Amino acid sequence: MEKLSFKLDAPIRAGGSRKQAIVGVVASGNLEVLLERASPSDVCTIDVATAAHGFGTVWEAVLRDFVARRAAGGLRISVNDGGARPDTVALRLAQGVRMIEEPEA
Amino acid sequence: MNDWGMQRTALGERVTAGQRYAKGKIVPILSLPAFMEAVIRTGDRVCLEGDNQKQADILASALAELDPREVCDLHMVQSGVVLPAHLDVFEKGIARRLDFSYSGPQSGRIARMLFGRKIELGAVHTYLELFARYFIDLTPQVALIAAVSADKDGNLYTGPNTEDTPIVVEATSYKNGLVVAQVTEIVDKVPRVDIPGDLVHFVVEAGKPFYVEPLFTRDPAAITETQILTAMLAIKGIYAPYGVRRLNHGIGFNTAAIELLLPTYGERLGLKGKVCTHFALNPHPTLIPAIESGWVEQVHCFGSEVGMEDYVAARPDIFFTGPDGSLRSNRAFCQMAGLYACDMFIGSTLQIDLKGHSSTVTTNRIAGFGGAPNMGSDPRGRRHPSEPWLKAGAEAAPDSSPALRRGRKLVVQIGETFGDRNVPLFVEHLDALELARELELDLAPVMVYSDDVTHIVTEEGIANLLLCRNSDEREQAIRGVAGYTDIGRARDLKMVERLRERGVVRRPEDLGIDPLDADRRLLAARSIKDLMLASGGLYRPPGRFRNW
Amino acid sequence: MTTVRADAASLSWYEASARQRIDALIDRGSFDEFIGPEQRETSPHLSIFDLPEQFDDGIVIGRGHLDASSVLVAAQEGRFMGGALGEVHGAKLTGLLRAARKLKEDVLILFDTGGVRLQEANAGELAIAEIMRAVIEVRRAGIKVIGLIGGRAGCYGGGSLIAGTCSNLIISEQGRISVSGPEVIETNKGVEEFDSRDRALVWRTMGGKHRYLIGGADMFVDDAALAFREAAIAALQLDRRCDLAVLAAEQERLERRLKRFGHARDAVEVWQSMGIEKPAEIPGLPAEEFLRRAADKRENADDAR
Amino acid sequence: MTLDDILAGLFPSGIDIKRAGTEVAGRATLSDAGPIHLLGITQGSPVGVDEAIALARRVIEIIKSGDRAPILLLVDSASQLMSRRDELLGLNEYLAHLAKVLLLAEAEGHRTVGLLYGGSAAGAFIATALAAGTLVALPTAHPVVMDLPSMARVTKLPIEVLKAKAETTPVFAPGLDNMVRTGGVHFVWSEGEPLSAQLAAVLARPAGDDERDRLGAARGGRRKAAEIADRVAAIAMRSCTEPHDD
Repeated sequence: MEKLSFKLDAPIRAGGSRKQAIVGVVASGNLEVLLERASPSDVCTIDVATAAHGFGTVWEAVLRDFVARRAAGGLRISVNDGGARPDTVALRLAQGVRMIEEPEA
Repeated sequence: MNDWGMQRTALGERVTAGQRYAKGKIVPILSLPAFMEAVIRTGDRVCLEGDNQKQADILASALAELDPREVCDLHMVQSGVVLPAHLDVFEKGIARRLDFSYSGPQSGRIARMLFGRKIELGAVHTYLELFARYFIDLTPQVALIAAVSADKDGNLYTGPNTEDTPIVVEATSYKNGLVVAQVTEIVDKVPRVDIPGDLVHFVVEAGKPFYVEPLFTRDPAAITETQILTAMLAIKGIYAPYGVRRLNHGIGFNTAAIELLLPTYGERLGLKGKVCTHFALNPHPTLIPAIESGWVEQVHCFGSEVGMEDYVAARPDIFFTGPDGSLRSNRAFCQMAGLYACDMFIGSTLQIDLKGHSSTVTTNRIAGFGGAPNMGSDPRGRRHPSEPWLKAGAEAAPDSSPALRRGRKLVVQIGETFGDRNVPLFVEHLDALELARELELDLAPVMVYSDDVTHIVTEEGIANLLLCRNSDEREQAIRGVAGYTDIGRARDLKMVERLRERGVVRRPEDLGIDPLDADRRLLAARSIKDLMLASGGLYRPPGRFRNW
Repeated sequence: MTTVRADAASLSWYEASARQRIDALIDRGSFDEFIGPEQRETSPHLSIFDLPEQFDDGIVIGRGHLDASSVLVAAQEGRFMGGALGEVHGAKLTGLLRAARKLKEDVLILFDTGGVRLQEANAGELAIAEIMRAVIEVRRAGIKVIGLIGGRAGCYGGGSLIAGTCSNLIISEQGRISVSGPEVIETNKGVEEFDSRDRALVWRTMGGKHRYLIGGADMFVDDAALAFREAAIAALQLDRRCDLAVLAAEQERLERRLKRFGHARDAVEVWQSMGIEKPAEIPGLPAEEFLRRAADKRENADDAR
Repeated sequence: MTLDDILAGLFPSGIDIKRAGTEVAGRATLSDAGPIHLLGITQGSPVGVDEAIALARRVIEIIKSGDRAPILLLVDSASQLMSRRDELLGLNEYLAHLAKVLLLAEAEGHRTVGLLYGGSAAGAFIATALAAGTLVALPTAHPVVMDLPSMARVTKLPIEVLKAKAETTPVFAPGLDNMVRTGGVHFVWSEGEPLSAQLAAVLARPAGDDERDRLGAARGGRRKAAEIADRVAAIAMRSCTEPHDD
């Protein structure tokens, strides 16, 4: 497993009030994304444990775009990755942000 | 005095030789080896029927069992190199030269044998080209074909999988070639005469059906959210604005997703009747929901598809069927239809370079072309107008005189930026170039040339290459939809943004599509079982696709 | 009482994740997860094999309301390591069952498992033994343990033995119950014994319809979350014991099955000897028509499980 | 030790036992008190539907007798029978049924003691030895949940690598020591001591709750299971606002 950590400026603050959200499963070509609230609200930290070695620069590119486009400020994101492709990673991250913004039941 | 009937005489000798092992036209299967040795001569040009679907498998095995001391130096001219026996004939020294079109499952072995100089390669063709050459300079002296049944006079019923048989027989039999058919059974009266007995010299009763590969079955259960997103982009960003009604689809999961989105997403966009009404297409199981919900008016087929026979027979308003009720497919005619009568081809590929050339060749594999290059090319001989064709032509050359402007066929490559095992779709150089160098081929095996492709669709968006005015724009438009591949990450951000403003690159959000809406629940069928149920039980998928 | 409907329209049980299944099964918003993913109670053993972990170790447990009654729920995630049981995964279910016994709350187990997780095989095997014992103890305390089977991974290996201890089983056509998987039989006994690539054979031997017909499952539902929900609500209304009378009845039931069908080579023969009309058509039938043909013909396991 | 040696050592005063194929069933008298029921699966044979139902029938008869005498379950089996027929007939129900009747016997007052003296594996192990209230083993026992060649095939790791990993943890590799350390086997008997006395000692312990996860924790082979199970139970109790009275 390769572990990667990122602390990125995230200009858009995550909305909603849920404490956490989780999407996806760890399987071949898939990943799970756990999102939790953390401060400060203009930073997003992301910890990745991935089965695919040597894709650090791709992860960074995907994550930078993600924090620039989506409301990820104030989130601590933890990823367990089963070797997902970048498009799947981007999709799960976006799904995670949508879920944590959903109104609480 | 010239003898103008030497070929006819030679045919007569073959027939006489063959009759020693036959009762009338019927060759008992036990006599097949001796029969084959009697009718096939060293140096013959032989067409062994077989494409990406049906196979004259019994005759292929019999050919591979010939003694190379008796028969050798054959020149094989055949659509498909698919069965192990197809290459065994070269391995054993029975055949020497090969002209073909498609290799599929033998693509690795054929490459190794070419490297090892076990095969003298004529050329890799498209189906239509090879068929064309059957009538000019590659006319077979012997054709070994496959049918469902025959009567004692040699009339053949080829059933739903007629495919290449008529054109092979036409080219061989009318030019003094010998035609031998394997059939499942001999019957008193065939259900319909697909090939007249006059053209068939011998028939072998195989006792079992010829092999057919279910090549066009895509399990909806395997369609991913990303593929659904690409399908949404294609429907909303290409089908809708061009009003594409006459088209051909490739066999990938992206196009299967499109077929399954028509009755749901397409319906919501109000596109029913406005797009996808006429197809040159095999009977894809994933097309069932669209047919059942009234989207599709007519489909002509290259071949059939395993398990779709009863469904097709029950929908004669949609498909071409014979008086016996079953499908009539014809590869040559359908290729012609795809080339000249369709306004769009959309399919997947394995590699796209910065110019937009695409190829399904990977190192050490020669998969051949099949029909894709004919589908995926702009026919310069086309003269009839249609809305999509004219619109595409106008986009490509807005300043030219409308009355003198050629239209353009829409040739769309669709795929995810990364394929299986994280292999990028976009590359600096096609593997096909390396292969051509190693095999000393004159041409790199390119599936769709850069000047034919009009659009590239990935989950990142649509690149409309018709709107690019120079090679820089073209390259950046391609990079612009190449996502996180090395090619994509090296894009010129500013230039891509400018292209986006001009609509050359369109992102999902530019089309009002939220990637988060790409949900499997949009699929009109999510499993093979759903397809079976949608067909009212008429679709009978092969066992390996079932989960019930 | 008004029924609180879950948001389950058109959700395929087979395709859904463990969390989606719970969301669709339980009254909306009522689920309270125990040891959720934020606790990061992952398997301590997968790293030995350099394999990725999942924060919930492939099982979601907690409490929710089903049609306004409080129930304990466990859902296996069939896509993570095939839903296989390891130490943490198993212990979460064991703990839930032990709590159920004390609290007298009914339990729903959403099976989706290939059995023991081989990277922690001993721990997984023992977890299964512990879970089975806990199920029986729960049932003897008068509490129901209802199994729901219809996931991608099926219900195989030790998971199928746990299912065999449940008071009631709800299954869809996609659900499969079997101790040895098709590949395992083929690998050990040869393709002549079992061709694992013949998926029609797999389903007709192990699938939901066959299990329902022979009494290996009690309720047959469509592959839809709402159908599972309605069946689970109905199952909660039933009275199920686990005493000598019930197990003696099960003994009789299973002996009778051997007598009636022990010589059958294929499921279709079994269905034929049950008197099912046109048995070869069974796999292709939609649920409603299947249930019609099964009625009065299938083996019933009520009060004998 | 052969089965005969074991039986002689356990019951010096003799036994009444029937053998049918690979199954044994019978009765004996304990050295210090009352009768004990014997049954077992022997000769390293697989357990299919036929074997499981026969054993279960015997257990039900014992429970019906109402004598509350202990049951000694002798186990030397293979895995479950891997066959199309057995799965067609619902092998899972037969194995689960066998486990259930054993658990029922314990609950109805029969002490159940499993004696693993040979092999056992996978589903057969769960349905027999692991369904006993107490599981003891002789040093010759060799339980296997998953054999290393199969593991190597699935994990695509060489057997040598798996063996090396097995040195660091008892959690996956076959063998008695690993099963003891993970808590599956309560006691390993000594072949040097009289077996009858060792059996008497086991029977003298009161029946109780499932303690295998605690044993696994105490022996260091399964450190998390008991703690997790306890935590789940505690959370469930704490968060239970409206327990049913039922």
